[in-house]
Amino acid sequence: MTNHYLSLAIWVPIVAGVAVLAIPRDRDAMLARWTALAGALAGFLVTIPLYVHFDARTSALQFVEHRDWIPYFDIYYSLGVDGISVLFILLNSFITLLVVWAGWQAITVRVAQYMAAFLIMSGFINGAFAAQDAILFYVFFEAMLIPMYLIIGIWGGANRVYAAIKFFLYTLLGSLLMLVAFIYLYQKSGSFALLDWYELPLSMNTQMLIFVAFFAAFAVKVPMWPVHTWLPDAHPEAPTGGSVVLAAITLKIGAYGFIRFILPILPDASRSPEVVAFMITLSLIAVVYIGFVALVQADMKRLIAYSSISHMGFVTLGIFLFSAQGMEGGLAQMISHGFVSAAMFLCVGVLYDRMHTHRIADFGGVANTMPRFAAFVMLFSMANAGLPATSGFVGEFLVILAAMKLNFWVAFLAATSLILGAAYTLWMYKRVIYGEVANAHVAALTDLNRREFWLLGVLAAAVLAMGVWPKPFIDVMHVSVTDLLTHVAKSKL
Amino acid sequence: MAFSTVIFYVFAVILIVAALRVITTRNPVHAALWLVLCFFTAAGVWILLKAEFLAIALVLVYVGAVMVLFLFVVMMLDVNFDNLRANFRSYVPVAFTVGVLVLAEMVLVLFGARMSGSAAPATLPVSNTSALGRLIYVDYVYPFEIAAVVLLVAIIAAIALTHRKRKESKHQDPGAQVKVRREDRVRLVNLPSENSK
Amino acid sequence: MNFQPVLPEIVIATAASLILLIDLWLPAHKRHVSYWLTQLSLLLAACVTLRGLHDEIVHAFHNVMVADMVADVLRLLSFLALSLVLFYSRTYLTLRGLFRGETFVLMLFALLGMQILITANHFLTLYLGLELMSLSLYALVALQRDEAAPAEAAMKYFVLGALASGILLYGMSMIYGATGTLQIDQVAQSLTGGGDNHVLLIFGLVFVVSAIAFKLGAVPYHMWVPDVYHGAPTAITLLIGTVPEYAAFAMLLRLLAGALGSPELMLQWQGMLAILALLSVTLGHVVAIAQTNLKRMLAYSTIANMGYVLMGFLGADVYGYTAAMFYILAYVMTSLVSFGMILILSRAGFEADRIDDLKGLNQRSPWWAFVMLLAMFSLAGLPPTIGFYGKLLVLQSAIKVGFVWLAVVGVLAALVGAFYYLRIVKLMYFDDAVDHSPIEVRGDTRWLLSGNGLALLLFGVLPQLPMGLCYVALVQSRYF
Amino acid sequence: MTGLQMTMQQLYLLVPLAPLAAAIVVGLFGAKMPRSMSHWLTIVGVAASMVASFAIWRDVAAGHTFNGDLYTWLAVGPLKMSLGFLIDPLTTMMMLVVTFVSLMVHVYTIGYMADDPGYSRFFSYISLFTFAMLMLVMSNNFLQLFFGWEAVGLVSYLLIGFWFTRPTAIYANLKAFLANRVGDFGFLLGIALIVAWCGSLDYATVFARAQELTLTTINLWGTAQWSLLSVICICLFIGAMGKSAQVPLHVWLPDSMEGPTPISALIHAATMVTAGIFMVARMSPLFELSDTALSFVTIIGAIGALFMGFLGMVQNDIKRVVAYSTLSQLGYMTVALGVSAYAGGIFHLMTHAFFKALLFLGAGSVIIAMHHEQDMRRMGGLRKYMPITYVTMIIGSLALCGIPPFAGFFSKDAIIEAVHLSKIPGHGFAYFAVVAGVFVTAFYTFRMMFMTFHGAPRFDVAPRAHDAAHAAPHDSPAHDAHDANGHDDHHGGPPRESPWVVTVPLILLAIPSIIAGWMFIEPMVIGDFFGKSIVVLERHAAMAELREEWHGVWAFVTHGLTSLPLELALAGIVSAWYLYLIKPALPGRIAKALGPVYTLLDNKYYFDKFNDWFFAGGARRVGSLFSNFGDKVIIEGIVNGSAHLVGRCAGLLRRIQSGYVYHYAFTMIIGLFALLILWVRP
Amino acid sequence: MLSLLTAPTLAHYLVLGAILFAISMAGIFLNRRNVIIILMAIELMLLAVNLNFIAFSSFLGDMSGQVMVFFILTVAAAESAIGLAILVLLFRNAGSIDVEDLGKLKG
Repeated sequence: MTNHYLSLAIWVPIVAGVAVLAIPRDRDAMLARWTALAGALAGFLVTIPLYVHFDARTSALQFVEHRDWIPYFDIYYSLGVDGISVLFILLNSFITLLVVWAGWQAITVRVAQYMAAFLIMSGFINGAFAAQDAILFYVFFEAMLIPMYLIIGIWGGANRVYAAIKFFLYTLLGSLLMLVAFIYLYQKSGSFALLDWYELPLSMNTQMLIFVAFFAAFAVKVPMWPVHTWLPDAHPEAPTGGSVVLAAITLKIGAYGFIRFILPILPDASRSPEVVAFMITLSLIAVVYIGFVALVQADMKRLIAYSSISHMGFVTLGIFLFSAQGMEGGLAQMISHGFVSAAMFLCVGVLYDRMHTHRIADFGGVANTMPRFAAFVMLFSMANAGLPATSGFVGEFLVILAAMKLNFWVAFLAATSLILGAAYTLWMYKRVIYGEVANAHVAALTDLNRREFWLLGVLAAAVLAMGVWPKPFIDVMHVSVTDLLTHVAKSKL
Repeated sequence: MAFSTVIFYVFAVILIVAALRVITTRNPVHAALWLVLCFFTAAGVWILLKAEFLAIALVLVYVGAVMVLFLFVVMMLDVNFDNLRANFRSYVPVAFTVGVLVLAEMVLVLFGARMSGSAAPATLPVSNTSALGRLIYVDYVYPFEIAAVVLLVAIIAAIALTHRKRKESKHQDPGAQVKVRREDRVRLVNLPSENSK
Repeated sequence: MNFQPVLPEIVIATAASLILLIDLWLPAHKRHVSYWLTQLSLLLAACVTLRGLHDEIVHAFHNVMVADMVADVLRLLSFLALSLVLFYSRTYLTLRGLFRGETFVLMLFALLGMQILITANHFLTLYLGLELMSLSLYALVALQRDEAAPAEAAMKYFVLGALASGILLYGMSMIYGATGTLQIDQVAQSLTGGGDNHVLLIFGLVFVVSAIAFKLGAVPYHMWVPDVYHGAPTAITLLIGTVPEYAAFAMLLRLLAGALGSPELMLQWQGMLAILALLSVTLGHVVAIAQTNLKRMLAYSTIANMGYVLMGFLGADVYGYTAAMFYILAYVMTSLVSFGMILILSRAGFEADRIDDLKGLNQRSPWWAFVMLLAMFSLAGLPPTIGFYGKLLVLQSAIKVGFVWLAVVGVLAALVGAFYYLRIVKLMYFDDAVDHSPIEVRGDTRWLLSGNGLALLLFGVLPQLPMGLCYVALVQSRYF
Repeated sequence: MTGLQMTMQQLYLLVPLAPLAAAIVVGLFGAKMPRSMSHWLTIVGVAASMVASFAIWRDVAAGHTFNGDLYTWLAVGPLKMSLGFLIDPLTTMMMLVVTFVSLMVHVYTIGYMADDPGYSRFFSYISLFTFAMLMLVMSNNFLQLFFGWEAVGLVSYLLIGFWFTRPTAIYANLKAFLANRVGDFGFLLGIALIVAWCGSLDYATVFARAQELTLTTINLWGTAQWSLLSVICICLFIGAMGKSAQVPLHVWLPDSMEGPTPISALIHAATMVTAGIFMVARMSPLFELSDTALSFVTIIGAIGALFMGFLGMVQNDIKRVVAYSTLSQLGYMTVALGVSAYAGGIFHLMTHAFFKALLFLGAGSVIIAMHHEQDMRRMGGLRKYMPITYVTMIIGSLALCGIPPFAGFFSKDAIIEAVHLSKIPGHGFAYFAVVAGVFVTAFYTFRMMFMTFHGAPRFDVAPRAHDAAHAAPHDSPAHDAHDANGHDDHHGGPPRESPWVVTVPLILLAIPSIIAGWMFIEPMVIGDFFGKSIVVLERHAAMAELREEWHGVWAFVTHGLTSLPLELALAGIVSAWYLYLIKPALPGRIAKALGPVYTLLDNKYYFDKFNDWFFAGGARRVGSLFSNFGDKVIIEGIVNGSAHLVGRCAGLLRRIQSGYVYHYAFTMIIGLFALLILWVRP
Repeated sequence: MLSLLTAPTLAHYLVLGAILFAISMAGIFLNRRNVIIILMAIELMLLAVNLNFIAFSSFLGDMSGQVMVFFILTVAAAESAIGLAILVLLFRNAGSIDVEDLGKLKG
C-alpha cells in the first residue's frame, strides 16, 4: 500500500503558504485570506484519510513513504505514523484551519505573510510528527521555529522582540544538543532511521548522555520546569494565532519527542530510578509550583501560558509512569490541551481584538455585554480546570490513576491541580467575565460575531466530544502505546 | 678551526646584530642601512653554503633594488623634511659602520674563497648558476611563468595604487557628460493653472 | 608539453592581460566592455574546465601542478563565485569610481592565483599561487584610493599576510629539510616511509597549520579579518569573503591531507585544528554579538564559520574533507547573498554597512528581506537552508573522530551565533523602516541574487547535489 | 420479559436524558424562544423524569434491580471505564427525591424568576443540575459518580453566581467551587486508590474485592503502615465533606445563599449537598470495613451537627439561618453514616430534602414579599400577610425540630437512637452532639419563625429594604412580587402572599414533610427496603439493635414523646418564644454578656477569616513568591544572566581587536608559540 | 648536539635562521613607530626563511631548495613593491605612517 497522504499533509499547506506569499500586497488581503483558508482547508481534508484509513490494530507504521533524500548521508525522506502520532497531525491541521480563520479580521497588516507563516509552519509540524528519519525530523523541528519567530516578532505585542528571540534561542539550545546526539547515534548505528535506533544496543552511560541531550531539546519544548520561562514571555507577546499554535501544537512536539525518541531509544536510561525520579519531580513541580505561579498572574495570556506548563506537567508525568494508563493519559492530555488551550487563547484573542489588551485588570463584567462569549469561556475554563465531561478531565484522570499505582504522594501532588487549576482559571474568569461592567470599554463590547461563534463552537464541540466519549480518540493509540511499553521494558544494554 | 668556520661565526654575529639594529632603531633610514648590512652578510653566509648565484642575486636585487626603493619611499614620505635634513649628520656614523662592515665582509669572503678554493671550479660538473638555470627553465618553467605574473601584478598594483592625476588639473569627464540624464538637468514641475478648477 | 591541465589558467591569464591592454584604449564610459570581457573570460574558463574535467589525476609541468577533479570543482566554483561577485558589485563599483579595468584585471589575477593554488602539487607553486592571490587582493583592498579606511585595511592585511607567508615558508623549509623534497606527493610518499626527522616535521607542521589558519581566518590568526572586511570597499569584501575560501580549502587539502596526511601527522594536526576550531567558533560568535557594523559582524561570523570548516576537516577522511568542502561551499553561497545585500542596499555616498541600515527591510521590500533572512538562517545553520547541512556534516565529522566535546562547544557557540543572526532578522522584520527610499537593483543582479538566495533554500531542501559533488570530487582525487 | 426489560432500560435512560435534553434546548435556544417555552420544556422534562422514576421505583420495589453499562467511555489496558446505571432501592429513592424536589423548584421558579433577564438560562441550569444529580445517583461506577459529582458542583457554581454582577455572588461561587474542589481532590485520590488496588471502577467489582483488602496496608509517611481501606474511605469521605459541607469544608454553603432561593432549596439543601451522604451510603461495603473511617465520619458529622447549629442561632439573614440548619442537619446525616445507620442517614436525607426545600422556598416566598429583604430584624408579623407561607413553613420548622408526627421526628430520632446504640469510637461525643443539637435546632428554627412571622412588623421602619431592592441589579424577586400583585415596581406597600406558582410547591412539599416520616420509616429504616444496596457489618449493630427494639410506628412515637430529644426540642422552641417574643431585649444582653463566645459565633469560628488569610492569601503569597522570586529572579536570573555574561564577554573580547597591527601580529605569534609548545616535544 | 665554535653544521644555519626569524617577528610586533620598519622586518623574515632553504638545500644536496629561494626573492621584491605602494597610499590618505595612527578599524 503506497499512498501519499502524509506527504500531502506536509506539502499541501506549505505549497499553499508559498502561494499566499505570492500575494504580498495588503490591498489584496481578502484574496490572501481566502487562498490561505482554502489552503488550510485542503491541508485539513488531506489528513482525514489518515484517521479514516488508519488501522488501530497494529503498532506498525502506516502510510509509510520511504525514498532517497540525501543518500550521501544515509538520510531518507521517510514518513510514517503510528497510533501515537496520527492524531497530532489531524490536530495540527485542524488547529491551523482555525487559526487561519481566526486571523481573518484581526490581522490587517502583512496579511499574506501572516497566513503563509501559519500554513508553512503547519506543514513543518506535520512533518515533524510524521518523520521517521531523525534528520528529517530535525529539519522540520527546527524549521518550524522560523515562522513562529516571525509570527511573534512581526505581529506580536510591545515586548515581542525579547520574547521572540528568547523563544528561539531557548528552543535552539535544546535542539542543537539533540543534533549532536543524533549524529552520535548515527555514528553508532550507521543510520538515521528511528526504527534502527530502537534496536541499537547502547551502554548505560551512553544512554544517560544521550538522554541529557534529548532532554534538553524536548524539555524546553514541552516546556518543563525549570526551562519553561520562555513560554510565559512568548505567549503574551504573540498574536492570537501564534499563541494558539504554540500552545496547542508546538508544545506537544516536546512531549512527542519524549515518547518517540527518549523512551524507545534509551529504554534503560528512561527506566533508571534516577531519571524516573527526576522526571516525576520536575513534572510535579510543573503541576504544583506553576499552578501557584499561574494564580498570581496579572495577564490572561501569561496565566494561560502557565496553565499550559502545568498541564504539560501531567503529560510528562504520565509518560514516565511507564504504564498504559499514564502514557495514554499523557497523550489524551496532549490532545485535550490542544483543544482547550487553543480555545482559551482564541477567547483571549476575541477580547484582545476588541480592547487591545489582555491584562486581567482591564476587564470585568464582560458577561454583561458578551453573554454568548461568556458561556464559551465558561466551558473552556471548566475544561481547563479538568472538569469531567470535558476533554481536560480525561488525561488528568488517567494520569492520576496511573500515578496512584506508583505512589500515593505522587498522585496526591498531581491531584492538587484539581484545586489549583480551578483556582487560577476560575479566579480569572471571575475577574474578567463576572462582575459589574468595569469600564466604558467593556460596556462597548459587542458579542461574538458569526465567525468567532463558529470558531469557538467547533472547539467547544471537540472539547465536549472528547470529554463525553474519549474512546475513539484513545483507541487509536492503544496498540502503539502497548507495544511501546513492551519495547521500553526490554533492556538494550 | 677552519677558516670558513670563522667566517660563519663572524657573519652570524654581524647578521644578528644588524638584524637587531634594524628592528630597534627608530630611524627608518638607519634601519634601511642596517638591513642592507643584513643582506650583505646573509649573502656571505649563502656563499658559504655554495649558493653563489643566489648570494649575488640577493645583493643585486635587494641591496641594489629593493633597499633603494625602501630608502626612496622613506625619503619621499617623511613629513618632517627639515627634521630629516637636520639629522643628516646622524646618518654618517651608521653609514660609515655599515660601509666598513660590508667592505670587511667582501674581503673576508673573497679571501676565504681563495683560502679554501683549492678545488678548481672546473672540477665541478655543473656550476651552481647553470644548475639553477636548468632547473628554473626546465623543471620549474611553470612557476617561472607564475613569477612573471606576480611581477606583473606588482607593477599593475603599484601603478594603480599610487599613480594619480594631479588634483589641480581641470579636465572634462566625457563619460559623466554623456551619462547625464534628463532628470538631472531639467525638472518638470507640474504647476496648477489658475483657471483649472 | 601538455597544456591541457592548465588551460583554465591560461585562459584567465590571457584574458587578464588582454583586458589590461584593451582597457587602456577604452573611453571611461565604455568600461562595461572590460566588465563583460571579464565575465566572458570567466565563462570561457568555466567551459574549458568543464570540457577537460579530470576524472583522473593528471600531473603536468614536471609534477609542479596537478589537475584532478577536486581542483576542477573548486575552479568552477571560484569562477561562478567571482562572476556573481562582479554581477552584484557592478552598481556599487560604478558609484565609487572603481568600475575600472584595474579592478577587473586584479580580480582576474587574484583568481589566477587561486587557481594555481588549487592545482598546486609543489610547495613552490602553492606559494606562488598564494602570493599572486594575496598581492592582488592587497591591491584590490586599497584600490579605493581616496579613502583612509581601505588603505588602513590594506596595510594591515599586507603586513599580517606577509607575516603569514613568512610563517608558511618557514614551515615549508622545515618540511623540506625533513623530507628532502618540495613536491607535495613526494612529501607524502617520503612520510609513509617513516621519517626520523619527527621534530622537524612537527615544527614545520605547526607553522604550516598556522599559515593556513591565517588564510582561513581562524583564531588566533583571525585578526586581519574584521578590519579588512570592514575597511575594504564592500565589493572587495564580498570578493575576499567568498572566492578565496575555496583556495584556502585547497590549501588545507593539498598541504594537510595531501602532503602531511600520514597517520602519524594526521593525529597531530587533528589536535591543532580542534583547538583552532574551538577558539574560532567561540570567539567568532561571541565577539560578533558586540558588533554594530554589519560587515564587521559578518567578518566575525566568517571567523566562526571557518572554525566549523576546521571542525569538519579534522575528520581527516573523505567524509571529513567533504564536510569541510561542503561547508565552504555553503558558506560562500550564503556570504554571496549577505554581502550582496549590503551592496544592493548601498547607494552613492552611502554604505549600508551598519546593522541598523537593515531596519524595516521587510517594509521596504519583502522579497529582499526574505532573501536576507535565508542568508541569516543559513549562516546560523538552521534548516531548511543549506547552512544546516554544513553544520550537520562538520559535527558528524568531529564526532566520528571522537571530538564530541568539540561538537558540543560548536553547537553552543552556534546558539550564541543564532542570537545575532536573529537580531538581523529582527531588524528587518520587526522594526519599522527609517529609510524609505526604494531599493533599485539592476535587472541581472536582481535575478541572480534572488536565485542565489533561493538556492540556499533549494539546496537546503535537496542538499544531495552539492554534497555528492564534493564527495565525488574528493574521491576521484583520491583524498581518502 | 425481555421486551419489558428493554422498556425499563429505556426508562432508565429517559430519567437523566429528559432533563438534559430540555437543558440543552433551552440553553442553546432559550434566548430565541418565548419565555414560557423555557419553563414548559424543562418542567416537562423533569416531570417526565419524575414519572419515569416513579415507575422505576415500582419496578424496583417489585425486586427488579439493574446493573449494566451504557457505553464504554474509555478502556485502557485491563481497566474499562464505562458509563452505566445501577438501579436499586437506594438509587430509586434518590431519584424520586431529586426529581420531585426538582420539579417543585422548577414550578416555583416560574414565579420567583419571572422577570429575570436570565430566565431561560436559569431553567437550563436547573434542568442540567437535575441531569447531573441523576447521573450521580444512578451511577454504577466511580467514574460516573465523579462525573455527576463534579457536574453538580459546576451547576452549583453557575447558579450561585447566577447574578454575576454582584461581587458577593461571584465571590461565593468561586469559594463554593474551590471548597468543593478540595473535597473532590480527596475523592479523586480515593477513587485512584481504589483503581490502583482493585483495578476496577465498577461498584460491584470493587465491593466484591473490598474484603480482600482489609489487611492491606500502605506506607504513606515514614514507616507507619496505614490500613488501605481506611485511607480510601477517608479520602472518599473528604469528597463527601466538600460536597455535603462538613467541617472544615463547610464554609462555602452559607455563602452559597447568594444564589437565587430556588437553587438554595434544590441544590444547597435538598439534593446536591446530600450527595456526600448518598455516596457514603453507597460505599457502605467499603466504609463498613474501616472502623477508623467510620469514627472519623462520626466525629466530623457530630462537630457539624452541633457547632454549625450554634451559628444558626446568631444569624439574622433568614436564608443563612436555614443554611446553617442545613449544615447542622447534614451533620446529623453524617453521624448516622458514621454509626453505620446508613438507612437512617438516607432516611433523614429524604425527609430533610422535603422540609428543607420547603423552608427555603418559604423563605424565598418571604423574601419576595419583603422586596428582597433578607434580614429578619426588618421582618416580623408576616403571618397575617402570608398565611400559606406561614403555615407551610411552620410545618417545615416542626419537621426540622423533630416534633412528632412530622417527618423530621422520625428520621432524627432514628439517628439519635442509632448513635446511642453505637459502639464506634467517638459515639459518646456524637451522642452528646446530636442530642444537644436538637435543642439548638429548635431554638434557631423558631427564633427564625418568630422573628419573621410573629411579633410586630418591623419592616415599616425599614425603608432601606426598598432601596436595597432597587440597588440589586437583577432584582427579579422584587419585580416578580410586584407584578404578581399588580403593583408599581417603585412602591413598597405591605407584603402580600406569593402567587400560586410559589405557594403550590410549598403545599406540595409540606405534604411529605408531614407524612414522609411515619410512612417510610418502617420500610426504609426498619425494613429491608434498601436490601443489598447497603451493607452493614454485624459488629456495627446499631441499626440491628434499633430494629430489634422496633415495635411499630406508634410505639416509636410514644417512646419519642417521653424521650430527651423531644423535651429538648420543646425547650428550644420555648426559649425562642421567650427570648424573641416575650423579652426581645434579652438576646442582645445575653450576647453582650457572652462577649467572646458571641464574637466567636458571629465570626463563624473564624473559619472564613482563616481561610481567606491562610489558603486564599497564602496561595497568592506562595504564588507571588514562586513567580517573582523563583521564576523571575532565580530562573530568569540564570537565563538572562548567562546571556548578559556572553554579552560582557563579547565586550571584553572585542577589545583584543585593538586596531593596532602589532597587537594582531603579536596574537598570531602567541598562537604560533602556543601550538609549538603544545606539540613540539624534542 | 650543537656546540659553539665547531665547524658550522646544518644546525648552526638553522639556528641562525631561527634567530633571524625570531628577530623579524619581534620586529613586527615590537615596533610601534613606523610601518616601514615593519616592512623591513618582513624582508628580514624572508631572509631567514631563505637561509633555511639554502642550508637544507646545501646539506641535502638538492637544488630545489635554491630554486625556491630564487622565487621567494622574486616574490619578495614584488611584495615589497606592493607594500610600499600601499604605504604611500596610506600616507596620502592618513597623513602618517605611524603604526599608532593605524587604528581606526577596531573592535
